[in-house]
Amino acid sequence: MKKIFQHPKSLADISTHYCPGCTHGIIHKLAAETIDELGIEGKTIGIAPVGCAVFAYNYFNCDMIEAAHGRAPAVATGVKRVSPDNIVFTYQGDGDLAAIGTAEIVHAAARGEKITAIFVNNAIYGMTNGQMAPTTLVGQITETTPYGRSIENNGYPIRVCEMIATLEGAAYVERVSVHNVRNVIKAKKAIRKAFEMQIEGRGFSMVEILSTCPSNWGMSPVDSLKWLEENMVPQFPLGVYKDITA
Amino acid sequence: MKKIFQHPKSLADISTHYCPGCTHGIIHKLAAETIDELGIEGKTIGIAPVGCAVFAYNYFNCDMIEAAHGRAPAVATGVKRVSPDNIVFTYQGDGDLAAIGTAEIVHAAARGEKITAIFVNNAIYGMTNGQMAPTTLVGQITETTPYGRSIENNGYPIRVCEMIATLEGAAYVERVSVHNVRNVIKAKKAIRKAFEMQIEGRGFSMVEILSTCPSNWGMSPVDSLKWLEENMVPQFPLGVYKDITA
Amino acid sequence: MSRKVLMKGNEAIAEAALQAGCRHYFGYPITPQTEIAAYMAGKMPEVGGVFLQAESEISAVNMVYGAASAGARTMTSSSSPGISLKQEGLSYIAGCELPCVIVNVMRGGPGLGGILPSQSDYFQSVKGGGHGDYRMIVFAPSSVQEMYDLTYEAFELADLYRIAVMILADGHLGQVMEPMEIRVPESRQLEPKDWAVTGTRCKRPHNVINSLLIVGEELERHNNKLQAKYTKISENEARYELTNCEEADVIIAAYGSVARIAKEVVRECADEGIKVGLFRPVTLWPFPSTALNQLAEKLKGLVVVEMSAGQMIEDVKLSVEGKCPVYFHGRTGGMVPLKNDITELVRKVLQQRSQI
Amino acid sequence: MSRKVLMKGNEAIAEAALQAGCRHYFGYPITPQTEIAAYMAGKMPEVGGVFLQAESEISAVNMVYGAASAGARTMTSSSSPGISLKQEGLSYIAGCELPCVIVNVMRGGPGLGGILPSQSDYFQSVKGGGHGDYRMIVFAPSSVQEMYDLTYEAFELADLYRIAVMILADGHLGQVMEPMEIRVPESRQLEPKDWAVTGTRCKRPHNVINSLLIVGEELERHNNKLQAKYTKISENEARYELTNCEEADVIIAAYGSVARIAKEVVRECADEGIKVGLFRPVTLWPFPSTALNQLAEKLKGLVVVEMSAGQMIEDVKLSVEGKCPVYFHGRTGGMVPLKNDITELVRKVLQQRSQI
Amino acid sequence: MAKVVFREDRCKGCQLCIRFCPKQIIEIDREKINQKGFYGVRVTDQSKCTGCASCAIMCPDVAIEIER
Amino acid sequence: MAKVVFREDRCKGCQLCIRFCPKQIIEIDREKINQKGFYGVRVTDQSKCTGCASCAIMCPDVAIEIER
Amino acid sequence: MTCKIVISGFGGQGILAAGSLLAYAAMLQDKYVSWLPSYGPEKRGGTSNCHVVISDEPVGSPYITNPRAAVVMSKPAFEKYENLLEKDGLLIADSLAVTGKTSRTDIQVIEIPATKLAVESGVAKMANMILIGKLLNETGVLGKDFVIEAIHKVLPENKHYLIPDEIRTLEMGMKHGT
Amino acid sequence: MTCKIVISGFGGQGILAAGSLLAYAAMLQDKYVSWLPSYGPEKRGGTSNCHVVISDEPVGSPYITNPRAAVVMSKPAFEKYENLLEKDGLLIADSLAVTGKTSRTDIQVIEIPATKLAVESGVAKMANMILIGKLLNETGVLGKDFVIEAIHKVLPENKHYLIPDEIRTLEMGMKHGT
Ligand SMILES: Cc1ncc(C[n+]2csc(CCOP(=O)(O)OP(=O)(O)O)c2C)c(N)n1
Ligand SMILES: Cc1ncc(C[n+]2csc(CCOP(=O)(O)OP(=O)(O)O)c2C)c(N)n1
Ligand code: SF4
Ligand code: SF4
Ligand code: SF4
Ligand code: SF4
Ligand code: SF4
Ligand code: SF4
Ligand SMILES: [Mg+2]
Ligand SMILES: [Mg+2]
Repeated sequence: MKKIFQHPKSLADISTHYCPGCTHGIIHKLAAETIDELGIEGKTIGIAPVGCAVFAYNYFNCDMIEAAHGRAPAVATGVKRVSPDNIVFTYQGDGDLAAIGTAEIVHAAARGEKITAIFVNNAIYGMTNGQMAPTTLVGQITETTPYGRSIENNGYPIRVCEMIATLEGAAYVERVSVHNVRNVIKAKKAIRKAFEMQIEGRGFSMVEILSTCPSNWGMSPVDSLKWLEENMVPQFPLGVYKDITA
Repeated sequence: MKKIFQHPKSLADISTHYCPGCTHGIIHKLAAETIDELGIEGKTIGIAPVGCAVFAYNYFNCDMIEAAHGRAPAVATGVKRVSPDNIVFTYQGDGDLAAIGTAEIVHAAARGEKITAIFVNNAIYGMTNGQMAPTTLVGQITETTPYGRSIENNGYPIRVCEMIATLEGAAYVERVSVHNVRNVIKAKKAIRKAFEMQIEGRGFSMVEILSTCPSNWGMSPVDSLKWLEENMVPQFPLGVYKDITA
Repeated sequence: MSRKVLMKGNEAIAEAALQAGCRHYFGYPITPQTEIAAYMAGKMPEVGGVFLQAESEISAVNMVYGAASAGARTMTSSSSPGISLKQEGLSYIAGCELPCVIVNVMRGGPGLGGILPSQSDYFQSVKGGGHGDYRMIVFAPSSVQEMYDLTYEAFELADLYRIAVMILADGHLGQVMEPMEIRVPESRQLEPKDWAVTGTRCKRPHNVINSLLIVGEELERHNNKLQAKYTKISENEARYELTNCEEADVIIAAYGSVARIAKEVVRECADEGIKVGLFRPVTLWPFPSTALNQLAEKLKGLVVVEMSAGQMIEDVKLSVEGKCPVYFHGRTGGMVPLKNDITELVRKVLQQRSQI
Repeated sequence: MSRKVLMKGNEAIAEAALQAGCRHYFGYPITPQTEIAAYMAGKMPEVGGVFLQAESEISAVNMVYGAASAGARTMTSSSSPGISLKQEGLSYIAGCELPCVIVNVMRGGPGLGGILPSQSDYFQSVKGGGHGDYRMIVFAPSSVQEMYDLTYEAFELADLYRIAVMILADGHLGQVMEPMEIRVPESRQLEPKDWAVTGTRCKRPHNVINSLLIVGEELERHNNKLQAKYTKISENEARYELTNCEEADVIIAAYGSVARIAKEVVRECADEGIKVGLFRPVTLWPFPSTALNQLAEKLKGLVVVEMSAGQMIEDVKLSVEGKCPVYFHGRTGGMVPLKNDITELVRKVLQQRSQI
Repeated sequence: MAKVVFREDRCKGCQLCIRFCPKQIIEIDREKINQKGFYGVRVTDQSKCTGCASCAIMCPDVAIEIER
Repeated sequence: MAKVVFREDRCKGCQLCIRFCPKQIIEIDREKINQKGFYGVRVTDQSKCTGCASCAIMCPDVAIEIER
Repeated sequence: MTCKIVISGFGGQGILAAGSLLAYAAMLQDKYVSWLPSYGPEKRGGTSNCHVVISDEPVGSPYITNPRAAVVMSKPAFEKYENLLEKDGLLIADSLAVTGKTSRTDIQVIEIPATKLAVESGVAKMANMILIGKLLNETGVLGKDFVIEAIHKVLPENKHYLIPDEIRTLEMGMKHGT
Repeated sequence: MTCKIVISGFGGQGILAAGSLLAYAAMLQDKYVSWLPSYGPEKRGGTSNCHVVISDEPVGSPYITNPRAAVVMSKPAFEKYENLLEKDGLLIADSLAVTGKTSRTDIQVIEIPATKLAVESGVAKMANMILIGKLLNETGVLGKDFVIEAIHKVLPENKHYLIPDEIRTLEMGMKHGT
């Protein structure tokens, strides 16, 4: 018998700190598999965010940097400019990338910085126990929107792919999800494509991945995936928003 | 004989520090005329940026705040939340709004903050003597792009209206220019409309105004207007990018 | 009114702000102070106030800058890395003399560090982490009741002097729950904020909030004015608490949650007949230098205990002017000074006067 | 190699960085240091390096964080408000022990302040404007030649100790043009940066650059290691310059461009037979405390002169431990201390030993 | 027939594998609590397993390996 | 006929009014340098002025007033 | 008198609630009291614990290095606090948590099959109350009436139907083994 | 010997260039020298000025409070430095800049119609050189040869055709009135 599914080489063979059923784990696996498949483990440098994925530096077997909250794209820029032949990716949550790190991601994209951003949108601040994120849905209850996110006070969730796609330096921008097997497979393809764009030197690439936070959503992992599909997908339509090779 | 053109009341009757022919002056005049016409001088609060318009706090006769570089939209938010009945506007350059202040403008727009941003895009950092701005054209020579802005090193100019228009909280977004009489008149209309949107409580409004910097472009004021028309307008197409009342 | 309630330190801060009339809170989540925002998010709508989660700490402090400019009682809170991001804003607030309250519930650093309690932002708070010559009043509460009382007082002093007041607490004070009283002190007679940007209503010349003074002479004049204000505050507002200091041979200097550990030491030493006192600064700026200087006269030594590598110790040394030796015990990274270690150091000091 | 050239201080810094092998500069424009970026923008493409104008000071310092993590000699520069924005980043850099050079060409504060020269960011630079217990080596050049020499040395020490080194200059030093020599000192034997993230090439375990240590014990251990390093640097790297100090009755303590004014005073006093010396710290951290302490012994007084409301004076006082009285003369807002005012204060000190 | 192997020490009992197994052959194993305090899962009828890997694809903790 | 009045002390000699006057009746006045060191402008033939205000609209320094 | 108590186990076992119940009761009884939850690295990973100091004088450090009493509901907690207890300390452990016989001779260990008893009583989630009952009984640190009053205060209205069970399990613990 | 010179006027008059020419020459002559441009509030608004200190010892402050000599090319500059000059100071002024007779008796004022002369000579932009020539002649602070060498070094290749005019105007100034 042959192993047809096993632990990716680029992922450390240790237990993660993620909550049960948190799809951060799936996304880690996809990124690691991609690195394995492209054979770039030895020249990949990952930038971990501040957020639940902060410990990503322990999980990916490639060289890693832990960046200040929101600054991963700037840190990645510094790295990439020093070693243009290396492959540099950031792994960021929605608070990290779309709130405090807005300027950094917008300008990395505008510059056409040859890096790849893996953007995990779970509509909440997971790490700090569930406050509103820029991507929190209208009406969604969080620690800082105890009566539900209100348009009047908090405005609208940001659709990051749509925004980043307006920038000329963005070569590839896609939104995917991991709420079922089919979508996980699609997500993997998108991540791979984003890395390939970087390898080909085409510019900035980003994959936004809709993800769950069972702990702070207050749902079981299974229900969380359902909630994602029913509530997040309509607000954040899946698809390719930019592909300069298309 | 009747005065058919005179100094607007909301503009202090003093000489400005702007360089000869700098269109910041025209834009000040338009904003002041709008305030006069809407009769809101007594309840308007303006936020000056850090940039050549820093002294705007001396020029507008309404209450004024000088904000830290790029933070005018956050400051405006603070003011507006305290006094929702007042009319709050920011006046910002391209360095201020589209570089260091990217996160602040994006989130003010996303929140649908009921403020008006007057965004003066002169494709350069005027105040600090002519460095590259996020809106500097490809190939344009500045102090920090002595060989011309290169896509490889600096990426592409940001089209701010296009980007902000993707945000649901933005009620009105238009790009205008002041390179001739017809456009100045149009610019005035846009500014007025933006203020009206705020008065009606519809959300965030922004007018991007293409402007000149004769001193740092190294051209006469007249040539500058021509350069603007021929080079900036194609890169930054004029028009309404968002109008929720349309 | 004086019934006791059980509250977390973070919640006590939020409740005090509400009681003091703060209706505009701007913040960005960070452990270990998220309860402040959570409390505000729940209560503000009830009292017609505004709770707004900003897109970053920088935006939050600039929203405070705006709200304070408009004359409101306003507050932001964060923890160490977030406070570092606010430094430019705090310098602007100082330059414009805007009253507001800033809360720092300190955690271990440097960098991302950890989320356990710490006191290693003393320098930043007290000396000025931002640029330029400026000061904030810095309160160092050491119980939930003080989290409440000093926050209330912070709003008062902020308005009285047109200055930013910082509540400098640590993770333990933020997280601990203790009985406390929600009380409203007598209000001070405060001047109307006629400098605020509230709209001229065409009835007065326009007000301007600004810190740019491009002519050297003018900026110096402005700085002199600020310095005069700081001198006045130094003279009037230094606060501290003394325990068993009258007869003490050694005094422990400690603030915040560490002062509570020190107080236990003092109590236990008293039981053993060892004469140890506690000097607890309640204001870190202005630092109660004069009081400490007077105490130093007759001491065998001062023992400074901090959850840092040694920061307040500089102000202690500056205060005592060499009148007695100063010793240090510090823990970092979220570790808490142990009673035994402090007692041991005190014993050593009592035995030998030479530098340890 | 040793022909003199006329250069602005800002350009000298940039040239020194290039000579020291810095090939990655990240910055954001601000007066009065824009010439550094302009120089880099012109030269970097010629030497195959990267000049990148970041979208903000925060991004710039985080690009430096990235470039230093990748093992490059890298630098950023700014002026006061911009440096305030870098405080979180500097704390991270300290936490991760990343070597890099940060330039602050100070201007008047607080807030937007002005663009004239100032020395009011001393506290921020020396005590730590960011959160947590950390230090940077802080060089205070006082001539264009020193802008060059100390910048070169900054890159060396940064690598030697894995630490951020700050060049703390002021607007005058940045703008002034003086003859100077472009020289390359003998290079130190430096260890390879085998901690850097250069890609594992599948030949070594992965490297991690990180400042998060979530377990208290580990973060304390890390802090202890940092403190040990700081102690070592304090012992080895304190630098200063003495002028006429041997016989002096009064010593002026001043740094940077102010030290040059003070030196004129010292010279003129010598002509008049007044025994005045100059103590000029070249490193502000580590502050040359031991040297100053020894000098203090036989003095009638120390006169501290700063372009601030009084910041370095604290380190002077901490150094002299009450051995002699310490006096202060400060100007702010871009105003420059005048020779006459300094001389007058010196005379007063000579006349009466009591506090002025 | 394929073989599904659960790495007990890694499993957090999230049940995503159960939800996504098209053959519905995975169930909670209430008999074992692992070191972390979670119930593990087990296959009820290995012979029904098609080796489709749905379970492994959805497992956030890479606790499933499949052989065929 | 309209009357164009230049506020000399405000004029910075940028020549935008000259460029945009459809009647081309504005010219530089080389005889006067104002306090700021700039040459002012003047109307060559007031009678030709239509009061279209183009000059005033384009003047960045609000140095032009028009009566009609 | 000062009593330093640690309650420790997994998330979901009612650790923090048990601690705050004690704190509330202490306040009602006019004691000085502090309650400090762990919010450190232990939080993720499922561990939950809190420190409760009850005293007749103002509470010094709310952080407890060496507790006088520890209530433990998980094996890691048992092992940790078995070590940290001060001399003559009291360890009250759910049987499920006990990993073996303690090697310390200077502490007292009381084992109660609290989870089992709670499950058997149809109130699986109230094992914590059984252990707290035992703690009260052994230490006498707080009066039962105050604890019962505290239960009423601490529970939100919509949970008041649980009160009888809470009291019943508390009493079960108090009586257990006596 | 230390000579503190200020050159001041409007932007576009070659103020900074004149100053750096002196600085360069001083360097060639192995003097200590500093050149400090104004970059303060004066910059906008058209004012331009620079401070040049030439000395036999290391330069103290490059910022000059009271100059020994001032070359002024605008009225505001005349009025400012007429006041600030040190005792026995020298004020060299373009006639266009002179606002009236100085009230100070302890300074020497030399007026030259430099702009006029330069325009007449067809080199309107070189009025600055005429004044510098006068300064050199009056103060002897630097050797003419060094200044001429400096002209060659300071001008970029593509401006070298201007050298003869530069030297000519410099000499005009040196000889003027003598
Ligand atoms: C400067 C700064 N601000 C705030 C924080 C606190 N903080 C840690 S993680 C986080 C947000 C995490 O949310 P997100 O980026 O969405 O990631 P998730 O945990 O949801 O994956 C915040 C605000 C911090 N560490 N540093
Ligand atoms: C935090 C900070 N960074 C940088 C500066 C310096 N600075 C002043 S104005 C300016 C940019 C001005 O450009 P822009 O916003 O385009 O306005 P303009 O002058 O072109 O109208 C900069 C970078 C500053 N004052 N503060
Ligand atoms: S808190 Fe949410 S995002 Fe974070 S690990 Fe848990 S489930 Fe995942
Ligand atoms: S520098 Fe440019 S933008 Fe600024 S006032 Fe002058 S012309 Fe206008
Ligand atoms: S491989 Fe497919 S059939 Fe087999 S257990 Fe997994 S999901 Fe079920
Ligand atoms: S998906 Fe993985 S972690 Fe979740 S229950 Fe199945 S095997 Fe366990
Ligand atoms: S009003 Fe019209 S016609 Fe008259 S001067 Fe102005 S531009 Fe010319
Ligand atoms: S447009 Fe205005 S400032 Fe310009 S030349 Fe005409 S009147 Fe003067
Ligand atoms: Mg998130
Ligand atoms: Mg601009």
